[in-house]
Amino acid sequence: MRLTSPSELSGTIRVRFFARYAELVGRTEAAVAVPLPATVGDVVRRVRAQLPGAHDIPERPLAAVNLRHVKLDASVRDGDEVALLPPIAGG
Amino acid sequence: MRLTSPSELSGTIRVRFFARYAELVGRTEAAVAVPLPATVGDVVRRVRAQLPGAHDIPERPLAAVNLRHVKLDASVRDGDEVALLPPIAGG
Amino acid sequence: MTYLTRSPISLDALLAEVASPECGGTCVFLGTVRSGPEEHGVTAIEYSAYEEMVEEELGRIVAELGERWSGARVSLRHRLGVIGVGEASIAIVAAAGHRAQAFEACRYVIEEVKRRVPVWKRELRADGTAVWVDPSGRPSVRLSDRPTHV
Amino acid sequence: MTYLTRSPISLDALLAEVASPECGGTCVFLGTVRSGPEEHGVTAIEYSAYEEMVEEELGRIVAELGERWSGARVSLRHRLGVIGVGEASIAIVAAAGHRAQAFEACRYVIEEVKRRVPVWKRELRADGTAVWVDPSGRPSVRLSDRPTHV
Repeated sequence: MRLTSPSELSGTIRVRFFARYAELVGRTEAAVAVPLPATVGDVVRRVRAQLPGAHDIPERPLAAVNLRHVKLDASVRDGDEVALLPPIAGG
Repeated sequence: MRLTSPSELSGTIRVRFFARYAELVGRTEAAVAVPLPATVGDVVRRVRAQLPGAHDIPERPLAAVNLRHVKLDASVRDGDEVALLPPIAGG
Repeated sequence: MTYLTRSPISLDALLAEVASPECGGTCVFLGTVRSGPEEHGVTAIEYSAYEEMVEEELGRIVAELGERWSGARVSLRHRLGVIGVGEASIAIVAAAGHRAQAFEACRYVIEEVKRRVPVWKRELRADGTAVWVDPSGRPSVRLSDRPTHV
Repeated sequence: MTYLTRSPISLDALLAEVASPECGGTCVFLGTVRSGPEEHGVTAIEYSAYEEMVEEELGRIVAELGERWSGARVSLRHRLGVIGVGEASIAIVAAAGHRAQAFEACRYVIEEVKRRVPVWKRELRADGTAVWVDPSGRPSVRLSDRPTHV
Protein backbone atom coordinates (compact mmCIF):
# COMPACT_ATOMS: atom_id res chain seq x y z
CA MET A 1 0.00 0.00 0.00
CA ARG A 2 1.73 3.06 -1.30
CA LEU A 3 0.50 5.54 1.26
CA THR A 4 2.14 3.69 4.16
CA SER A 5 5.43 2.75 2.54
CA PRO A 6 8.25 4.81 4.05
CA SER A 7 10.77 3.85 1.39
CA GLU A 8 9.08 5.65 -1.49
CA LEU A 9 9.70 9.07 -2.92
CA SER A 10 7.44 11.70 -1.46
CA GLY A 11 5.87 14.73 -3.14
CA THR A 12 4.34 17.91 -1.84
CA ILE A 13 0.99 18.86 -3.31
CA ARG A 14 -0.60 22.27 -2.91
CA VAL A 15 -4.26 21.58 -2.21
CA ARG A 16 -6.79 24.37 -2.63
CA PHE A 17 -10.27 24.59 -1.19
CA PHE A 18 -13.14 26.70 -2.43
CA ALA A 19 -16.58 27.87 -1.38
CA ARG A 20 -18.26 25.35 0.93
CA TYR A 21 -15.18 23.15 1.14
CA ALA A 22 -13.12 26.14 2.28
CA GLU A 23 -15.72 26.73 4.98
CA LEU A 24 -15.60 23.09 6.08
CA VAL A 25 -11.83 23.03 6.56
CA GLY A 26 -11.55 26.66 7.65
CA ARG A 27 -8.78 27.36 5.15
CA THR A 28 -8.27 27.91 1.45
CA GLU A 29 -5.14 25.85 0.97
CA ALA A 30 -2.84 23.25 2.48
CA ALA A 31 0.46 21.61 1.62
CA VAL A 32 0.01 17.85 1.61
CA ALA A 33 2.85 15.33 1.45
CA VAL A 34 2.10 12.10 -0.41
CA PRO A 35 4.29 9.14 -1.32
CA LEU A 36 4.78 8.98 -5.08
CA PRO A 37 3.48 7.79 -7.43
CA ALA A 38 0.07 9.06 -6.32
CA THR A 39 -3.29 9.94 -7.80
CA VAL A 40 -5.68 12.79 -7.08
CA GLY A 41 -7.77 10.23 -5.23
CA ASP A 42 -4.80 9.50 -2.95
CA VAL A 43 -4.50 13.21 -2.20
CA VAL A 44 -8.21 13.43 -1.42
CA ARG A 45 -8.01 10.47 0.98
CA ARG A 46 -5.04 12.00 2.76
CA VAL A 47 -6.78 15.39 3.03
CA ARG A 48 -9.98 13.86 4.38
CA ALA A 49 -8.04 11.82 6.94
CA GLN A 50 -5.69 14.52 8.13
CA LEU A 51 -7.36 17.94 7.93
CA PRO A 52 -9.86 18.95 10.63
CA GLY A 53 -13.29 19.36 9.04
CA ALA A 54 -12.24 17.74 5.78
CA HIS A 55 -14.10 14.53 6.44
CA ASP A 56 -17.26 16.33 5.34
CA ILE A 57 -15.79 16.80 1.88
CA PRO A 58 -17.22 14.02 -0.31
CA GLU A 59 -15.05 10.97 -0.92
CA ARG A 60 -15.21 11.66 -4.65
CA PRO A 61 -15.26 15.42 -5.12
CA LEU A 62 -14.83 17.27 -8.39
CA ALA A 63 -11.12 17.98 -8.77
CA ALA A 64 -8.65 19.88 -10.89
CA VAL A 65 -4.90 19.58 -11.30
CA ASN A 66 -2.98 22.63 -12.44
CA LEU A 67 -6.18 24.45 -13.53
CA ARG A 68 -7.67 21.53 -15.50
CA HIS A 69 -10.52 19.23 -14.58
CA VAL A 70 -9.31 15.69 -13.95
CA LYS A 71 -10.70 12.37 -12.82
CA LEU A 72 -9.65 11.04 -9.46
CA ASP A 73 -7.36 8.44 -11.01
CA ALA A 74 -5.22 11.14 -12.62
CA SER A 75 -1.66 11.09 -11.32
CA VAL A 76 -0.05 13.95 -9.44
CA ARG A 77 3.56 15.06 -9.30
CA ASP A 78 5.58 16.94 -6.77
CA GLY A 79 4.59 20.61 -6.90
CA ASP A 80 1.21 20.09 -8.50
CA GLU A 81 -1.76 22.18 -7.46
CA VAL A 82 -4.82 20.06 -6.72
CA ALA A 83 -8.13 21.86 -6.26
CA LEU A 84 -11.17 20.30 -4.66
CA LEU A 85 -14.24 21.86 -6.25
CA PRO A 86 -17.74 21.92 -4.77
CA PRO A 87 -20.54 21.41 -7.30
CA ILE A 88 -20.17 24.19 -9.85
CA ALA A 89 -22.87 26.84 -9.73
CA GLY A 90 -21.66 29.71 -11.87
CA GLY A 91 -23.18 31.67 -14.71
CA MET B 1 -67.05 32.12 -64.75
CA ARG B 2 -67.67 34.63 -62.04
CA LEU B 3 -65.31 37.32 -63.21
CA THR B 4 -67.20 37.85 -66.47
CA SER B 5 -70.75 37.62 -65.19
CA PRO B 6 -72.39 41.07 -65.28
CA SER B 7 -75.39 40.02 -63.19
CA GLU B 8 -73.53 39.46 -59.94
CA LEU B 9 -72.97 41.77 -57.08
CA SER B 10 -69.68 43.61 -57.32
CA GLY B 11 -67.24 44.57 -54.60
CA THR B 12 -64.43 47.08 -54.42
CA ILE B 13 -61.15 45.81 -53.03
CA ARG B 14 -58.32 48.04 -51.94
CA VAL B 15 -55.17 46.36 -53.26
CA ARG B 16 -51.80 47.32 -51.85
CA PHE B 17 -48.37 46.78 -53.36
CA PHE B 18 -45.05 46.73 -51.58
CA ALA B 19 -41.34 46.77 -52.31
CA ARG B 20 -40.57 45.18 -55.69
CA TYR B 21 -44.24 44.79 -56.58
CA ALA B 22 -44.79 48.49 -55.98
CA GLU B 23 -41.91 49.20 -58.33
CA LEU B 24 -43.36 46.90 -60.99
CA VAL B 25 -46.77 48.56 -61.05
CA GLY B 26 -45.44 52.03 -60.29
CA ARG B 27 -47.95 52.55 -57.50
CA THR B 28 -48.60 51.44 -53.92
CA GLU B 29 -52.33 50.85 -54.12
CA ALA B 30 -55.28 50.44 -56.45
CA ALA B 31 -59.05 50.06 -56.12
CA VAL B 32 -60.14 46.91 -57.93
CA ALA B 33 -63.76 45.98 -58.67
CA VAL B 34 -64.54 42.27 -58.60
CA PRO B 35 -67.84 40.40 -58.98
CA LEU B 36 -68.73 38.69 -55.71
CA PRO B 37 -68.26 36.13 -54.33
CA ALA B 38 -64.56 36.29 -55.06
CA THR B 39 -61.29 34.97 -53.69
CA VAL B 40 -57.92 36.57 -53.24
CA GLY B 41 -56.84 34.59 -56.29
CA ASP B 42 -59.57 36.28 -58.31
CA VAL B 43 -58.29 39.67 -57.20
CA VAL B 44 -54.74 38.72 -58.16
CA ARG B 45 -55.86 37.60 -61.63
CA ARG B 46 -57.75 40.82 -62.17
CA VAL B 47 -54.79 42.92 -61.00
CA ARG B 48 -52.33 41.07 -63.23
CA ALA B 49 -54.66 41.44 -66.26
CA GLN B 50 -55.59 45.07 -65.77
CA LEU B 51 -52.73 46.99 -64.19
CA PRO B 52 -49.75 48.02 -66.31
CA GLY B 53 -46.64 46.26 -65.10
CA ALA B 54 -48.58 43.88 -62.86
CA HIS B 55 -48.13 40.90 -65.14
CA ASP B 56 -44.63 40.54 -63.67
CA ILE B 57 -46.14 39.90 -60.25
CA PRO B 58 -46.18 36.10 -59.77
CA GLU B 59 -49.43 34.26 -60.45
CA ARG B 60 -49.44 33.01 -56.88
CA PRO B 61 -47.91 35.73 -54.71
CA LEU B 62 -47.91 35.84 -50.94
CA ALA B 63 -51.07 37.70 -49.90
CA ALA B 64 -52.78 39.19 -46.88
CA VAL B 65 -56.36 40.27 -46.29
CA ASN B 66 -56.99 42.90 -43.65
CA LEU B 67 -53.47 42.54 -42.17
CA ARG B 68 -53.50 38.74 -41.96
CA HIS B 69 -51.72 36.20 -44.12
CA VAL B 70 -54.19 34.19 -46.23
CA LYS B 71 -54.11 31.56 -48.92
CA LEU B 72 -55.23 32.52 -52.39
CA ASP B 73 -58.53 30.65 -52.01
CA ALA B 74 -59.57 32.88 -49.11
CA SER B 75 -62.70 34.87 -49.91
CA VAL B 76 -62.82 38.65 -50.04
CA ARG B 77 -65.63 41.03 -49.28
CA ASP B 78 -66.47 44.50 -50.43
CA GLY B 79 -64.13 46.96 -48.70
CA ASP B 80 -61.41 44.44 -47.86
CA GLU B 81 -57.77 45.37 -48.11
CA VAL B 82 -55.75 42.82 -50.07
CA ALA B 83 -51.98 43.14 -49.97
CA LEU B 84 -49.64 41.43 -52.41
CA LEU B 85 -46.40 40.69 -50.61
CA PRO B 86 -43.02 40.01 -52.22
CA PRO B 87 -40.95 37.32 -50.53
CA ILE B 88 -40.45 38.45 -46.95
CA ALA B 89 -36.91 39.52 -46.10
CA GLY B 90 -37.12 41.27 -42.75
CA GLY B 91 -35.30 40.89 -39.52
CA MET C 1 -47.61 48.78 -29.07
CA THR C 2 -45.28 50.26 -31.65
CA TYR C 3 -42.65 47.79 -32.74
CA LEU C 4 -41.36 49.87 -35.63
CA THR C 5 -38.90 52.72 -35.45
CA ARG C 6 -36.87 54.78 -37.88
CA SER C 7 -34.23 55.63 -35.26
CA PRO C 8 -31.32 53.57 -33.95
CA ILE C 9 -32.58 50.90 -31.57
CA SER C 10 -31.76 51.30 -27.89
CA LEU C 11 -30.97 47.88 -26.46
CA ASP C 12 -30.87 49.34 -22.96
CA ALA C 13 -34.47 50.51 -23.31
CA LEU C 14 -35.57 47.05 -24.47
CA LEU C 15 -33.72 45.36 -21.61
CA ALA C 16 -35.39 47.70 -19.15
CA GLU C 17 -38.82 46.84 -20.58
CA VAL C 18 -38.50 43.16 -19.68
CA ALA C 19 -36.39 43.38 -16.54
CA SER C 20 -37.97 41.49 -13.66
CA PRO C 21 -36.61 40.01 -10.43
CA GLU C 22 -38.29 36.74 -11.40
CA CYS C 23 -36.22 36.40 -14.58
CA GLY C 24 -32.82 34.75 -14.27
CA GLY C 25 -32.01 34.46 -17.96
CA THR C 26 -32.24 36.97 -20.76
CA CYS C 27 -31.49 36.21 -24.39
CA VAL C 28 -31.03 38.96 -26.94
CA PHE C 29 -30.89 38.73 -30.70
CA LEU C 30 -29.53 41.57 -32.79
CA GLY C 31 -29.74 41.45 -36.55
CA THR C 32 -27.21 43.80 -38.07
CA VAL C 33 -26.53 44.96 -41.59
CA ARG C 34 -23.78 42.79 -42.98
CA SER C 35 -21.19 43.53 -45.58
CA GLY C 36 -19.11 40.42 -45.97
CA PRO C 37 -17.59 38.91 -49.10
CA GLU C 38 -21.04 37.62 -50.13
CA GLU C 39 -22.50 41.12 -50.14
CA HIS C 40 -20.53 42.63 -53.03
CA GLY C 41 -19.97 46.09 -51.64
CA VAL C 42 -23.13 46.75 -49.66
CA THR C 43 -22.92 50.11 -47.93
CA ALA C 44 -26.37 50.10 -46.35
CA ILE C 45 -29.76 48.41 -46.52
CA GLU C 46 -33.04 50.21 -46.98
CA TYR C 47 -35.83 48.52 -45.04
CA SER C 48 -39.47 49.04 -45.93
CA ALA C 49 -42.59 47.37 -44.58
CA TYR C 50 -46.31 46.93 -44.67
CA GLU C 51 -46.29 48.83 -41.45
CA GLU C 52 -49.83 48.29 -40.17
CA MET C 53 -49.50 44.55 -40.74
CA VAL C 54 -46.06 44.40 -39.12
CA GLU C 55 -47.52 45.81 -35.93
CA GLU C 56 -50.38 43.30 -35.98
CA GLU C 57 -48.22 40.32 -36.86
CA LEU C 58 -45.61 41.11 -34.22
CA GLY C 59 -48.41 41.49 -31.70
CA ARG C 60 -49.62 38.02 -32.63
CA ILE C 61 -46.12 36.55 -32.30
CA VAL C 62 -45.71 38.11 -28.85
CA ALA C 63 -49.09 36.69 -27.82
CA GLU C 64 -48.07 33.21 -29.01
CA LEU C 65 -44.92 33.51 -26.94
CA GLY C 66 -46.95 34.07 -23.80
CA GLU C 67 -48.90 30.89 -24.53
CA ARG C 68 -45.83 28.75 -25.22
CA TRP C 69 -43.50 30.04 -22.52
CA SER C 70 -45.59 31.35 -19.68
CA GLY C 71 -43.58 33.78 -17.63
CA ALA C 72 -41.41 34.75 -20.60
CA ARG C 73 -41.21 38.48 -21.21
CA VAL C 74 -40.30 39.90 -24.58
CA SER C 75 -39.56 43.28 -26.07
CA LEU C 76 -38.50 44.04 -29.61
CA ARG C 77 -38.04 46.72 -32.24
CA HIS C 78 -37.65 46.54 -35.98
CA ARG C 79 -36.02 49.51 -37.59
CA LEU C 80 -37.02 50.85 -41.04
CA GLY C 81 -35.33 53.22 -43.46
CA VAL C 82 -31.70 53.27 -44.51
CA ILE C 83 -29.51 51.37 -42.04
CA GLY C 84 -25.75 51.38 -42.32
CA VAL C 85 -23.43 48.37 -42.14
CA GLY C 86 -23.00 47.16 -38.56
CA GLU C 87 -26.15 48.84 -37.29
CA ALA C 88 -29.06 46.81 -35.93
CA SER C 89 -32.21 46.38 -38.00
CA ILE C 90 -33.90 44.28 -35.34
CA ALA C 91 -33.44 43.72 -31.64
CA ILE C 92 -35.32 41.08 -29.66
CA VAL C 93 -35.04 40.63 -25.90
CA ALA C 94 -36.58 37.62 -24.20
CA ALA C 95 -36.34 37.19 -20.45
CA ALA C 96 -37.54 34.15 -18.54
CA GLY C 97 -37.12 32.35 -15.27
CA HIS C 98 -34.45 30.10 -16.71
CA ARG C 99 -32.12 30.23 -19.67
CA ALA C 100 -33.60 27.50 -21.84
CA GLN C 101 -36.90 29.36 -22.06
CA ALA C 102 -35.16 32.65 -22.78
CA PHE C 103 -33.15 31.16 -25.67
CA GLU C 104 -36.14 29.33 -27.10
CA ALA C 105 -38.45 32.32 -26.88
CA CYS C 106 -35.92 34.66 -28.47
CA ARG C 107 -35.23 32.21 -31.28
CA TYR C 108 -38.95 31.73 -31.84
CA VAL C 109 -39.47 35.43 -32.34
CA ILE C 110 -36.70 35.90 -34.91
CA GLU C 111 -37.69 32.77 -36.84
CA GLU C 112 -41.32 33.90 -36.98
CA VAL C 113 -40.26 37.41 -37.98
CA LYS C 114 -38.26 36.01 -40.88
CA ARG C 115 -41.21 33.87 -41.93
CA ARG C 116 -44.24 36.07 -41.38
CA VAL C 117 -43.51 39.73 -40.83
CA PRO C 118 -43.86 41.78 -44.04
CA VAL C 119 -40.58 43.65 -44.22
CA TRP C 120 -38.38 43.97 -47.28
CA LYS C 121 -34.86 45.09 -47.84
CA ARG C 122 -32.96 46.62 -50.67
CA GLU C 123 -29.19 46.51 -50.62
CA LEU C 124 -27.54 49.79 -51.51
CA ARG C 125 -24.24 49.17 -53.24
CA ALA C 126 -21.10 51.24 -53.48
CA ASP C 127 -21.60 51.38 -57.27
CA GLY C 128 -24.91 53.24 -56.84
CA THR C 129 -27.18 50.30 -57.68
CA ALA C 130 -29.87 48.93 -55.40
CA VAL C 131 -30.94 45.29 -55.21
CA TRP C 132 -33.99 43.73 -53.57
CA VAL C 133 -32.99 40.90 -51.26
CA ASP C 134 -34.78 37.59 -51.57
CA PRO C 135 -35.66 35.53 -48.47
CA SER C 136 -32.70 33.20 -48.80
CA GLY C 137 -30.57 36.24 -48.05
CA ARG C 138 -29.20 36.57 -51.58
CA PRO C 139 -30.47 39.21 -54.01
CA SER C 140 -32.66 37.70 -56.70
CA VAL C 141 -33.69 40.58 -58.91
CA ARG C 142 -31.60 43.50 -59.94
CA LEU C 143 -33.68 46.60 -60.51
CA SER C 144 -32.86 50.16 -61.30
CA ASP C 145 -31.69 52.40 -58.53
CA ARG C 146 -34.75 54.63 -58.68
CA PRO C 147 -36.26 55.01 -55.23
CA THR C 148 -38.97 52.61 -54.19
CA HIS C 149 -42.47 54.07 -53.93
CA VAL C 150 -43.14 52.45 -50.62
CA MET D 1 -7.66 37.80 -21.45
CA THR D 2 -9.46 38.73 -18.27
CA TYR D 3 -12.94 37.32 -18.19
CA LEU D 4 -13.59 38.11 -14.54
CA THR D 5 -14.67 41.42 -13.11
CA ARG D 6 -15.94 42.74 -9.81
CA SER D 7 -17.73 45.68 -11.41
CA PRO D 8 -21.07 45.83 -13.22
CA ILE D 9 -20.75 44.34 -16.71
CA SER D 10 -20.96 46.72 -19.64
CA LEU D 11 -22.90 45.01 -22.41
CA ASP D 12 -22.03 47.84 -24.79
CA ALA D 13 -18.33 47.15 -24.32
CA LEU D 14 -18.83 43.44 -25.03
CA LEU D 15 -20.88 44.19 -28.14
CA ALA D 16 -18.17 46.52 -29.38
CA GLU D 17 -15.54 43.80 -28.88
CA VAL D 18 -17.20 41.44 -31.36
CA ALA D 19 -18.72 43.93 -33.79
CA SER D 20 -17.71 43.17 -37.36
CA PRO D 21 -19.21 44.06 -40.75
CA GLU D 22 -19.10 40.35 -41.60
CA CYS D 23 -21.46 39.43 -38.76
CA GLY D 24 -25.17 39.63 -39.45
CA GLY D 25 -26.44 38.00 -36.27
CA THR D 26 -25.51 38.58 -32.65
CA CYS D 27 -26.87 36.58 -29.74
CA VAL D 28 -26.46 37.74 -26.17
CA PHE D 29 -27.07 35.85 -22.96
CA LEU D 30 -27.39 37.65 -19.66
CA GLY D 31 -27.63 35.71 -16.44
CA THR D 32 -29.18 37.85 -13.75
CA VAL D 33 -29.68 37.39 -10.04
CA ARG D 34 -33.20 36.12 -9.55
CA SER D 35 -35.55 36.54 -6.66
CA GLY D 36 -38.72 34.73 -7.55
CA PRO D 37 -41.04 32.69 -5.35
CA GLU D 38 -38.52 29.80 -5.41
CA GLU D 39 -35.79 31.97 -3.93
CA HIS D 40 -37.28 32.60 -0.49
CA GLY D 41 -36.26 36.20 -0.03
CA VAL D 42 -32.91 36.37 -1.77
CA THR D 43 -31.57 39.91 -1.70
CA ALA D 44 -28.26 39.28 -3.46
CA ILE D 45 -25.87 36.51 -4.44
CA GLU D 46 -22.21 36.38 -3.54
CA TYR D 47 -20.15 34.87 -6.34
CA SER D 48 -16.71 33.40 -5.70
CA ALA D 49 -14.40 31.47 -7.99
CA TYR D 50 -11.19 29.58 -8.51
CA GLU D 51 -10.11 32.60 -10.45
CA GLU D 52 -6.99 31.35 -12.22
CA MET D 53 -8.85 28.28 -13.42
CA VAL D 54 -11.87 30.30 -14.54
CA GLU D 55 -9.65 32.32 -16.83
CA GLU D 56 -8.05 29.19 -18.27
CA GLU D 57 -11.30 27.28 -18.65
CA LEU D 58 -13.09 30.19 -20.32
CA GLY D 59 -10.14 30.56 -22.66
CA ARG D 60 -10.51 26.89 -23.59
CA ILE D 61 -14.25 27.30 -24.20
CA VAL D 62 -13.65 30.29 -26.45
CA ALA D 63 -11.02 28.31 -28.39
CA GLU D 64 -13.48 25.42 -28.85
CA LEU D 65 -16.01 27.88 -30.21
CA GLY D 66 -13.62 28.98 -32.92
CA GLU D 67 -13.20 25.35 -33.96
CA ARG D 68 -16.91 24.57 -34.03
CA TRP D 69 -18.22 27.78 -35.56
CA SER D 70 -15.52 29.29 -37.66
CA GLY D 71 -16.15 32.97 -38.09
CA ALA D 72 -18.04 33.22 -34.81
CA ARG D 73 -16.78 35.94 -32.49
CA VAL D 74 -17.39 35.86 -28.77
CA SER D 75 -16.87 38.13 -25.81
CA LEU D 76 -17.90 37.49 -22.24
CA ARG D 77 -17.52 38.56 -18.64
CA HIS D 78 -18.33 36.81 -15.40
CA ARG D 79 -18.79 39.05 -12.42
CA LEU D 80 -17.73 38.09 -8.88
CA GLY D 81 -18.56 39.51 -5.48
CA VAL D 82 -21.96 40.49 -4.15
CA ILE D 83 -24.45 41.03 -6.97
CA GLY D 84 -27.90 42.43 -6.32
CA VAL D 85 -31.20 41.07 -7.63
CA GLY D 86 -31.69 41.95 -11.28
CA GLU D 87 -28.03 42.61 -11.96
CA ALA D 88 -26.05 40.49 -14.41
CA SER D 89 -23.56 37.93 -13.13
CA ILE D 90 -22.59 36.83 -16.62
CA ALA D 91 -22.86 38.32 -20.09
CA ILE D 92 -21.98 36.41 -23.24
CA VAL D 93 -22.02 37.93 -26.72
CA ALA D 94 -21.65 35.73 -29.79
CA ALA D 95 -21.65 37.23 -33.26
CA ALA D 96 -21.58 35.26 -36.48
CA GLY D 97 -22.33 35.57 -40.14
CA HIS D 98 -25.82 34.18 -39.65
CA ARG D 99 -28.21 33.84 -36.76
CA ALA D 100 -28.17 30.07 -36.28
CA GLN D 101 -24.45 30.11 -35.56
CA ALA D 102 -24.80 33.06 -33.21
CA PHE D 103 -27.52 31.34 -31.17
CA GLU D 104 -25.70 28.02 -31.08
CA ALA D 105 -22.36 29.56 -30.13
CA CYS D 106 -23.90 31.67 -27.36
CA ARG D 107 -25.81 28.70 -25.98
CA TYR D 108 -22.68 26.57 -26.11
CA VAL D 109 -20.76 29.04 -23.97
CA ILE D 110 -23.36 29.31 -21.22
CA GLU D 111 -23.92 25.53 -21.09
CA GLU D 112 -20.18 24.91 -20.82
CA VAL D 113 -19.83 27.64 -18.19
CA LYS D 114 -22.53 25.98 -16.09
CA ARG D 115 -20.84 22.62 -16.48
CA ARG D 116 -17.10 23.39 -16.27
CA VAL D 117 -16.25 26.85 -14.94
CA PRO D 118 -15.43 26.81 -11.21
CA VAL D 119 -17.68 29.51 -9.83
CA TRP D 120 -19.88 29.21 -6.77
CA LYS D 121 -22.70 31.23 -5.39
CA ARG D 122 -24.09 31.88 -1.99
CA GLU D 123 -27.57 33.32 -1.69
CA LEU D 124 -27.85 36.15 0.79
CA ARG D 125 -31.30 36.17 2.37
CA ALA D 126 -33.35 38.92 3.88
CA ASP D 127 -33.24 37.07 7.24
CA GLY D 128 -29.44 37.39 7.38
CA THR D 129 -28.63 33.80 6.48
CA ALA D 130 -26.48 32.70 3.56
CA VAL D 131 -26.94 29.50 1.58
CA TRP D 132 -24.61 27.81 -0.90
CA VAL D 133 -26.43 27.08 -4.13
CA ASP D 134 -26.15 23.63 -5.61
CA PRO D 135 -25.85 23.11 -9.37
CA SER D 136 -29.49 22.30 -9.88
CA GLY D 137 -30.14 25.90 -8.89
CA ARG D 138 -31.63 25.06 -5.51
CA PRO D 139 -29.71 25.48 -2.26
CA SER D 140 -28.64 22.16 -0.80
CA VAL D 141 -26.76 23.00 2.36
CA ARG D 142 -27.55 25.67 4.89
CA LEU D 143 -24.46 27.03 6.57
CA SER D 144 -23.78 29.82 8.96
CA ASP D 145 -23.65 33.33 7.65
CA ARG D 146 -19.99 33.81 8.47
CA PRO D 147 -18.14 35.07 5.43
CA THR D 148 -16.53 32.55 3.14
CA HIS D 149 -12.76 32.41 3.24
CA VAL D 150 -12.50 32.43 -0.54
